[in-house]
Amino acid sequence: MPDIAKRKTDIGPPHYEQFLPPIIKANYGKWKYHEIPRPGVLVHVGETGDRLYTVRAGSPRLLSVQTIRQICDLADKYCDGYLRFTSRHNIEFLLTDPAKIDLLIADLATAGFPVGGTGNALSNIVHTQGWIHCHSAATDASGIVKALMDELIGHFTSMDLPGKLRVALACCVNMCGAVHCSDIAILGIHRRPPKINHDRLPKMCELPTVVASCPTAAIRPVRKDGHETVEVAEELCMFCGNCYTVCPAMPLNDPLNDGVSIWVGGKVSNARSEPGFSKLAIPFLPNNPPRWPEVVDAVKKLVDVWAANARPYERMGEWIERIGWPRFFRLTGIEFTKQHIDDFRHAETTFRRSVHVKR
Amino acid sequence: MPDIAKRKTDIGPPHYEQFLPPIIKANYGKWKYHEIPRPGVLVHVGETGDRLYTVRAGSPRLLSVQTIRQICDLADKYCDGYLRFTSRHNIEFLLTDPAKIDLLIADLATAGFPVGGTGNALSNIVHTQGWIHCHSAATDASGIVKALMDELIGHFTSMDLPGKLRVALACCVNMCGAVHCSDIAILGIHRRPPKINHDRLPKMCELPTVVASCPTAAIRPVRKDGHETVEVAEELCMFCGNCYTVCPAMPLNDPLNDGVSIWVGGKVSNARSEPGFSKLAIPFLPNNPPRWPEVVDAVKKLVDVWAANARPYERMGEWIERIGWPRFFRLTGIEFTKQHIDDFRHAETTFRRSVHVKR
Amino acid sequence: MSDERRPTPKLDDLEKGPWPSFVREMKRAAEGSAMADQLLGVLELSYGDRVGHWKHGGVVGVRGYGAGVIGRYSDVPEQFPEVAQFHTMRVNHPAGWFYKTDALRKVCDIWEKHGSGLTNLHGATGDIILLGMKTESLEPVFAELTENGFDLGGSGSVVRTPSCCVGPARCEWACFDTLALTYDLTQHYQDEIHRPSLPYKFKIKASGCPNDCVAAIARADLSIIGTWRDAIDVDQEAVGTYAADGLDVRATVCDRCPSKCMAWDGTSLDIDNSACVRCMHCINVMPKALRPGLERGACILIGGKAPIVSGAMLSSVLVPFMKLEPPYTELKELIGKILELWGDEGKNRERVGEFIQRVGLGSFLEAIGLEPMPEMVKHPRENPYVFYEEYFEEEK
Amino acid sequence: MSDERRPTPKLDDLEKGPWPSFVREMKRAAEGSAMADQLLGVLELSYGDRVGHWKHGGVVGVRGYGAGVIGRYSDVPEQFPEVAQFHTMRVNHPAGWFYKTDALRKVCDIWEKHGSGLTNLHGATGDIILLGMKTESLEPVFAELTENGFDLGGSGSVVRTPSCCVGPARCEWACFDTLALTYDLTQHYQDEIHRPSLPYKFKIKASGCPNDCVAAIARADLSIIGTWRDAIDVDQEAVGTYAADGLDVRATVCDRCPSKCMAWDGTSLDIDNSACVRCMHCINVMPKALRPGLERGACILIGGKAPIVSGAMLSSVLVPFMKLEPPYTELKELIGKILELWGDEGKNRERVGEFIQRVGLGSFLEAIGLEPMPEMVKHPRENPYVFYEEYFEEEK
Ligand code: SRM
Ligand code: SRM
Ligand code: SRM
Ligand code: SRM
Ligand code: SF4
Ligand code: SF4
Ligand code: SF4
Ligand code: SF4
Ligand code: SF4
Ligand code: SF4
Ligand code: SF4
Ligand code: SF4
Repeated sequence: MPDIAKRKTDIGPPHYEQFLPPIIKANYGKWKYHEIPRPGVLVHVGETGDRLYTVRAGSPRLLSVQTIRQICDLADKYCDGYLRFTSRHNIEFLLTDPAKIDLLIADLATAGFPVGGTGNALSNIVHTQGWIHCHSAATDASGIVKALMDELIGHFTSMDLPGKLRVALACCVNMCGAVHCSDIAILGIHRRPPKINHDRLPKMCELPTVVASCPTAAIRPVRKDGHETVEVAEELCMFCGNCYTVCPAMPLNDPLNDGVSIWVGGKVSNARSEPGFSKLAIPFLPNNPPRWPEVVDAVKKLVDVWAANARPYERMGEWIERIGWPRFFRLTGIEFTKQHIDDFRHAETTFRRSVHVKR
Repeated sequence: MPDIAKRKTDIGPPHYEQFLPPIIKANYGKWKYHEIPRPGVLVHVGETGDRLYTVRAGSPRLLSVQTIRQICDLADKYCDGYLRFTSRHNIEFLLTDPAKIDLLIADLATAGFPVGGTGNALSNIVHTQGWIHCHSAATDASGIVKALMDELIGHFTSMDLPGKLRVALACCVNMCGAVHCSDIAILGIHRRPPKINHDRLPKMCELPTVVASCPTAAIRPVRKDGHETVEVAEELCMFCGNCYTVCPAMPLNDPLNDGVSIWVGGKVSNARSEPGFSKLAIPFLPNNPPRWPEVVDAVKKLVDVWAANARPYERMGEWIERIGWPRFFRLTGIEFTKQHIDDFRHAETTFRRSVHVKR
Repeated sequence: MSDERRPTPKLDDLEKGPWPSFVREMKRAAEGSAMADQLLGVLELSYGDRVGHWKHGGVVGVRGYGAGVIGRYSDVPEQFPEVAQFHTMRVNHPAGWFYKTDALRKVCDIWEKHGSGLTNLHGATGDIILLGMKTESLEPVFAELTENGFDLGGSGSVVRTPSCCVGPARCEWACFDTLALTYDLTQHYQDEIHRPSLPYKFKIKASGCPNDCVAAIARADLSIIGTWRDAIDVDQEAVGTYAADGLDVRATVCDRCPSKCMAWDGTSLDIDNSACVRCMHCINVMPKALRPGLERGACILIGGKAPIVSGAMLSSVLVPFMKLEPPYTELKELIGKILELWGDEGKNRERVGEFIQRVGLGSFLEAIGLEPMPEMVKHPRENPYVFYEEYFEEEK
Repeated sequence: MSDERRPTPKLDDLEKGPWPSFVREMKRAAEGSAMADQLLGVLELSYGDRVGHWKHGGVVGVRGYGAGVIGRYSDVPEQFPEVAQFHTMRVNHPAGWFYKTDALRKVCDIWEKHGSGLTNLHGATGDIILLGMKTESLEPVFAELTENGFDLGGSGSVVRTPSCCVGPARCEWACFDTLALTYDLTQHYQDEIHRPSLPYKFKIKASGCPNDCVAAIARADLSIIGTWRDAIDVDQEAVGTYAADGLDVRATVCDRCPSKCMAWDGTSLDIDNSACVRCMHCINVMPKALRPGLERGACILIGGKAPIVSGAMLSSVLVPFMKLEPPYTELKELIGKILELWGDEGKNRERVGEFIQRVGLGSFLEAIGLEPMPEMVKHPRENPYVFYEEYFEEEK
């Protein structure tokens, strides 16, 4: 197969070094400290005294080639063509001349890119594909993020929050992204057991794999209309979608029952408290495109209550831990329901096994 | 059945009120505060100014009627016949005349009863039946307790410890008593799967119950020599003894493999930290009657290291939590092994899921 | 009573030393009881071969009761015929373990006459344990006990003998009357204590405050632990006295407060009671200066148990705060609903804590008619696997 | 490219407002791409009927690779034929997500020519996502990408595209060279990234310090998180400056230290480094005054993952401290042993964290030849169910 032989394979990604600006090469591993002179701008000072200025711009993550070229134009104009993206999908322009910062920020504003996300602020909302590309999605991703950031942008462009605020969205419980460890997580959920297509199932799916895929053993093999298929004991289904992942003939998507849940108090960093998962705040809100007002209101309320009550550097979860969950529910006005009480594998480890109760 | 009709049944215990001394009746629910004038002696002061003196004496718990009468004699002599026992099986003499305290303590000394167990001290070792009465026992109870208290009695008769020290012993994993929540727990364990008596089993035990009893599904029904019996997949057995509890034909007792494990850092009170389970310190020490020197040495070492390092009111577990488990193992010289790592149901919740590591 | 006692060199060693010796107790009892004497022999044998010599108990008991007796047989009956049968009887103790000597002496007399003369004061559940008797003695002992005002406690799949801390009888911190409640419940559940009708054992323990001096949270299926709802009562002057007497109030009290809600500026102790978790620590250290608040009651917790078989559990909060006054209607109704539900739906040998784990706390609450409250959990669920019992159907 | 664009009133609403609009991006792309145009239609449809319109992906890919492409088909192909096939390609990003504009422009050119013109910069794993292409375009795009120095990332049951924080390139706290390590591992595992040979996905992420700016502990099976072993480097004068500038060092730094191992007396900051858990908080608050120690390396953790299917996990400590210098032999040997063991014994769709849970961490350690250490657990076991593989037999 001469064709294949000619192909380049397994070359891996470009070496990062070729993309580092000279100031970084010179100070690589020898940075001394940093400051945040203003929201969205970092200055890193090297041991030599060199100063690298970073301007961070918010991005919708979904970028057209046209816009990428526009960003490249700005990087060429201000940064000798060097730029990077962050782990939360923001765009970072790397400058050596502080005089250019204002000009760059003005050009970014014209192009529609806000500058911010640094320090004790809200950064970009990490999110997933949603209805734009994924077959599993119980909600859209980009739409909610846009609607929410339009409302919360003031916390992105300023540093007026007690601590970092990490919001993330995943469109199904597969939770692509660190959604499960976010200050506020927005999670698409299904609430109806898979609808089985008994015609296609036997052709498309391996029965034993399908049966084994269910963590609650809700799926049982049955014979129906002369061929082998499966049925779901609906009262055992908790809508995880694992069956659908292994078998396309068992979709969970359902306009009437799909929607959004809100989770709070997770974090990733080891700063102060240990990393931890987000916990359920609101079990269900409806899918209401294009602006999901219920979701936006709920998140805004959470941010407001936290911002008004937390101490400096106190992340959402640290604040709740300090005041106690009963007070969190009172302050936010969220109802505590049966759904909030864990009933999965390690449920008993979440029960309050002491009389240490904060009121 | 005239006989049964005549019998008194369901009368319940005697009403406690008839056993309360007058000073208690007068101050019931109206105590103001207490002090510990000396080890083993409490004084409770009522709102009226009344003073009740309690002298607490250590007991082996296993008492002959002869000794109980001897104790009654002392209570008659000093306490108008009123006495009580504590939740840790100590004897409490209730006095109103402080002048009698010394005399009582002298009489107790003559009778062989040490006075102490109050405040930040070691109290009596809560324990179980052992080889004296139980069929499940992997070790004796009274013997180890006697050997240990002979060595540790100085911490009973004084208040020289940082906090309360609660030691408990259970002779098998049924853990009769609050063994699982003790500062130091001494626990008899089996280490050999049940030896099945295939002749008696089919006659004595219900097969489905036996099979169902095993939490690790190690027990399977089989046919052997013409009758239905069970077999044990030995690599799955973790020696819990549940099968033996439901089926006498599956004993676990075994002189070569039974012995003692040591657990630390549990507590029951809500004071400061929440109640919590004891954690494995030493997986196995041999049964070495009559004085179990390996067990006594191990416990003494634990007490010594804690006493030397803890802060005031810091219970064993609180101290370990502060210094971290790595340092606990270093300070005590105990080896950390595979056995220390949980592998039961909630094992994963015990893994260190952060980089917060104390060295 | 045997004239020539067989040698017990190993046990004899345990007569030495300062702590009171159980061997001495056995030998004392042996003076009047052949059973106790042979028990010495059995134990010496165990100390030699390092294994117990008791067989699984058979079903023995007193007529009309299904509980209160633990059957026990020797596996070396030929060698020790006197203890071939060696059952224990569990006698329900008076609440708080208070006695007058005449009552105790009565028990001794009965027991000397019919049994080994050995007892445990008390068993881990709280009973007076009469240790070692023959089957034939069960009825006579029971008759004489009841004649003298004592009755049996629980064993097997029953409500077990409730027990409690000394409480208001001798403790300034009792937030409810532990003795009165325990006596009341014990009488109320006589039938359930004596006649097995439950999936497994059900233990009730009551402690007057969060110090939990009967270890209720660790050892009872239903744990009743006193607490209060208002502010800690502070006598500032008395705090000053502690400080003057050398107590480092900041280090020993404030810094050890779990919610860090106290501040001591050298003259006044400030407590943020809204953050206080009512752990008792500050009160424990300064009993003359601090006291629990005045609005007192108890926290009701459920599900504590030892490890068999799916792991140990501490009880967890069921009712964060309940006033406890006679006739304790609210509590009894709650217990009634729990026993009914678990009694009907619990599996054999499934403790109520394991039952809750199996059906889910949320569903359990629904079934007994309690509202879910955030106080019941450390935190809301972390996993997204939420059950919904109903869903919307498209219109056809 | 369609002359008359179908109306998208719902989406149009999302062009308004201050945050940059993804709808604007779609419309921009639609100017040059019929696929992007029809994607607008599909999404408007979803916004109307509140359900997605994508089917389960089939197996599509580039020759010789089993990974890097996510197949995607529309369930309304008649209505939107241009996106009937709409696969994404995952292109491995350069470590740290640094670019020069010429390289980025190249990717744009290729993508404009063959695909929808829409991308994600970046995907949640870190790849450059080329969003939406037909099957026929896979090979040409791949060929042009490799021609320009880019290669595919992972998908399916492979080692996934490793990613890392900006590290020493622009951060004063990096305890090892995150970029060098990530590049090295990515090259080392090219075969494992492109050709599925594992039970399930295996993700590697590297953060230079405990702040964990790539969320490695939450999102990677193997999480490499920088830390140090010696004392925090304190510039007392600089601490003083922070205090003088108004920072409440006691309240904001000392009181928030998780191990309460700091004291500030107004002139000097005292750190008990033996109690410090290296959380970074104090360093974060006073970057000009404090720095990580000099003996630097990383903590290696294992098992992080999202909830599917037995619940989410954070990675847990496997090696408390490892020096990380090229050629990273110790780390590669460790990863090699893990992949071999889990590769052989892991079940289909069982992440390595779930595998460890199934076989037990102790047994896992034994199998890969690591000594058990107390650093690996929060605390030793609480339940008494200890396995012993061997026992003594009586002599016959
Ligand atoms: C650029 C970026 C790394 C990258 O390789 O892309 C980065 C860069 C820095 N991080 Fe970060 N962090 C970045 C994602 C993260 C993440 C991951 C995430 O958000 O998904 C975390 C963990 C978040 C969490 O815990 O949930 C993270 C937790 C931190 C923390 C700890 C904050 C805390 O109190 O918990 C610090 C310390 C601080 O800011 O005080 C920190 C500090 C920093 C510093 C100050 C480090 C330095 O000295 O240069 C950098 C500027 C931070 C700022 O924005 O103020 N960085 N940082 C990422 C920017 C994302 C963005 O666009 O907003
Ligand atoms: C008599 C007794 C209650 C009874 O009804 O029998 C009792 C009585 C008192 N307890 Fe207790 N406790 C008694 C068992 C317990 C138990 C249960 C146990 O040990 O099994 C606990 C829980 C232990 C644990 O956490 O593992 C217990 C945890 C406390 C505490 C909390 C100590 C801590 O720092 O964790 C206090 C407060 C203190 O002493 O500072 C306390 C305080 C007290 C006070 C001071 C209460 C008072 O104001 O009268 C009493 C004298 C204590 C002393 O000995 O110094 N009592 N106390 C029990 C005596 C047992 C014995 O013979 O030693
Ligand atoms: C006598 C006593 C120990 C003692 O020396 O004090 C005792 C002795 C026995 N216990 Fe117990 N338990 C005793 C208090 C406890 C306690 C403590 C308590 O009640 O506060 C516990 C832990 C709390 C709990 O209930 O979980 C306890 C947890 C067990 C268990 C494990 C139950 C579980 O769910 O984990 C068993 C096993 C069983 O039920 O099959 C058990 C079973 C037994 C049996 C009946 C043995 C058996 O497997 O059938 C023992 C009979 C010994 C004998 O020969 O006399 N015993 N048992 C205690 C009862 C005396 C009394 O009535 O006052
Ligand atoms: C594209 C991306 C989301 C995004 O918008 O950025 C993505 C998209 C999908 N993920 Fe993911 N995952 C993506 C990062 C993640 C992450 C985050 C990460 O890698 O840091 C996670 C959580 C971490 C983890 O791996 O546990 C993640 C956890 C999952 C899971 C749950 C796995 C689990 O063990 O719990 C699934 C389900 C599965 O594997 O069957 C999944 C499956 C999927 C599939 C392939 C859908 C499926 O069931 O087959 C999605 C394809 C969407 C599409 O149509 O393109 N994806 N997925 C991310 C990959 C882009 C990239 O390569 O850079
Ligand atoms: S979170 Fe679910 S729906 Fe969203 S991209 Fe991932 S797998 Fe698809
Ligand atoms: S969605 Fe999950 S729980 Fe429901 S049937 Fe499918 S695999 Fe089982
Ligand atoms: S702990 Fe075990 S051996 Fe000891 S008395 Fe209880 S059941 Fe019997
Ligand atoms: S001892 Fe426990 S684990 Fe072993 S066979 Fe018996 S029931 Fe099963
Ligand atoms: S539990 Fe509380 S009320 Fe009861 S004796 Fe102990 S300290 Fe007193
Ligand atoms: S009772 Fe406990 S939590 Fe409340 S103020 Fe006192 S020490 Fe703090
Ligand atoms: S993880 Fe640490 S080293 Fe890496 S960018 Fe964040 S703060 Fe810097
Ligand atoms: S790094 Fe964290 S634990 Fe260590 S001294 Fe600073 S704040 Fe405390």
